[in-house]
Amino acid sequence: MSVRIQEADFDTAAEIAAMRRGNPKIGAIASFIGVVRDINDGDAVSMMTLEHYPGMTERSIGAIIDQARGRWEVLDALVIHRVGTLKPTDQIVLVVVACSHRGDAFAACEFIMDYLKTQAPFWKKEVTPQGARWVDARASDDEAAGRWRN
Amino acid sequence: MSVRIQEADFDTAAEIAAMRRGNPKIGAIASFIGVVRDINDGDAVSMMTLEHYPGMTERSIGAIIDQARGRWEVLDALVIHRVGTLKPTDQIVLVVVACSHRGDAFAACEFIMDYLKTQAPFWKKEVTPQGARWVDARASDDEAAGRWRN
Amino acid sequence: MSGATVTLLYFARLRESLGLAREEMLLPAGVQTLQVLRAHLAARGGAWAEEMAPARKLRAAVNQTLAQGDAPLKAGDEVAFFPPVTGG
Amino acid sequence: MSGATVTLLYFARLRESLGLAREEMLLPAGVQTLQVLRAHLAARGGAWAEEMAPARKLRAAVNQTLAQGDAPLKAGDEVAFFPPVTGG
Repeated sequence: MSVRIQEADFDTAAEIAAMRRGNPKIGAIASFIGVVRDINDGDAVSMMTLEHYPGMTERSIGAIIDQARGRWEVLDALVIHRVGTLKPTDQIVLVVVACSHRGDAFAACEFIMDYLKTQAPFWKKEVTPQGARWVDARASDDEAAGRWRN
Repeated sequence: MSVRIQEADFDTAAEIAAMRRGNPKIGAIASFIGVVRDINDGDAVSMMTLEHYPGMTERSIGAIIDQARGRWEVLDALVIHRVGTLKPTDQIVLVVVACSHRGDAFAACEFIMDYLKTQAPFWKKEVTPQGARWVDARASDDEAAGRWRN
Repeated sequence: MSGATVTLLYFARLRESLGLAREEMLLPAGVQTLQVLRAHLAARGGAWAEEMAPARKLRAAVNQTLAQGDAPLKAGDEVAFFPPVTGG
Repeated sequence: MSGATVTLLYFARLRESLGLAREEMLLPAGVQTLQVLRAHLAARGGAWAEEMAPARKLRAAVNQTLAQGDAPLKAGDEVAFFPPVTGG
């Protein structure tokens, strides 16, 4: 299990290869890559900066992964989240979950993303033709995370 | 949208990069990699061969992708499935789905995998210490595909 | 319709048991659906009777699309029989 | 408990509005929960009154764990206030 917060880009293939190396129990790997879009709430986005709360970020994502491990059979999990300045088409976040079976891998991967969106202390500020603005949290993200409470 | 059946291994990172290239609408990429496990139904597996029905394979996976596009907003989707001789830790299948939003990407990717497991004409024959045997279909796979009928 | 020729394909365990991957068949009079074709093949006896038995879990496709027993057959159809699939 | 010093952190829009990222504070007598601390900060007026207003959607963490208004505070705590998160 591993959580990394970094300014640098990440290499999905290398991360998946490292996770798989030497673990023949892995039968299913679900992954998710979040990418900066060139439009948000109807406005063109030329750039964004991602701020975070060092220490709490790692701790909260670690707690999210622990919750996922309590619900599904997870062999390994990795979250990489970038901070700093990003532009459209840049990668923001990578979640990789390795399991024996695909149902566990899909569920745990989506669960981690949904919780990360609502609980991990990151904030986006984006630059549009109207100037810089802090991105508002979305009700749809709270709903997505809420689905898992049952 | 693309479906490839091949003996050769695949490069997930290259496939994702090719899909993303020049499409700034993509905000979310969900992917799934299936891997040969070293154990199945309690027996050690040293090797397997994958047989398929050329023509129908491509057609049925194409139909699965079309169904996914009818249900979710899918910007692009790719399925690569290997055939021939594989050994534990080899990659078998790759599904990549690119969308604007993550909920669509996760759902479409899992839907495609669940249907592929029950509708695409592939058959596995595995070699164990007890000899070669055709793998039996699993009721759990039918149930997984059945979830989407609503 | 009589005088209709179809192509039959067998895959995986079925292909091995029957010792046959492919055959051309002139559909006998009265064999107008998948279900009746299956019964006709079972009547060949031996491995055919075993593999095509109604109790046996079998899938079939007509022209590369999964089909049910009542699917009609016509000249030129490609008909495939195979066990439940196990890919992915 | 009086004489308790805590560290306060402000992030994102809050940090910009308040013009402050971090401060050390001697908790005044009676300020024993997150909720009371928030009201105490709002009483500073200006941007503080605006950002800490009860109607404002705000999240808080005590020692790097999300916390509710009734969370107790003690000496040495790291208390953070920030807008709802928008990562991922």
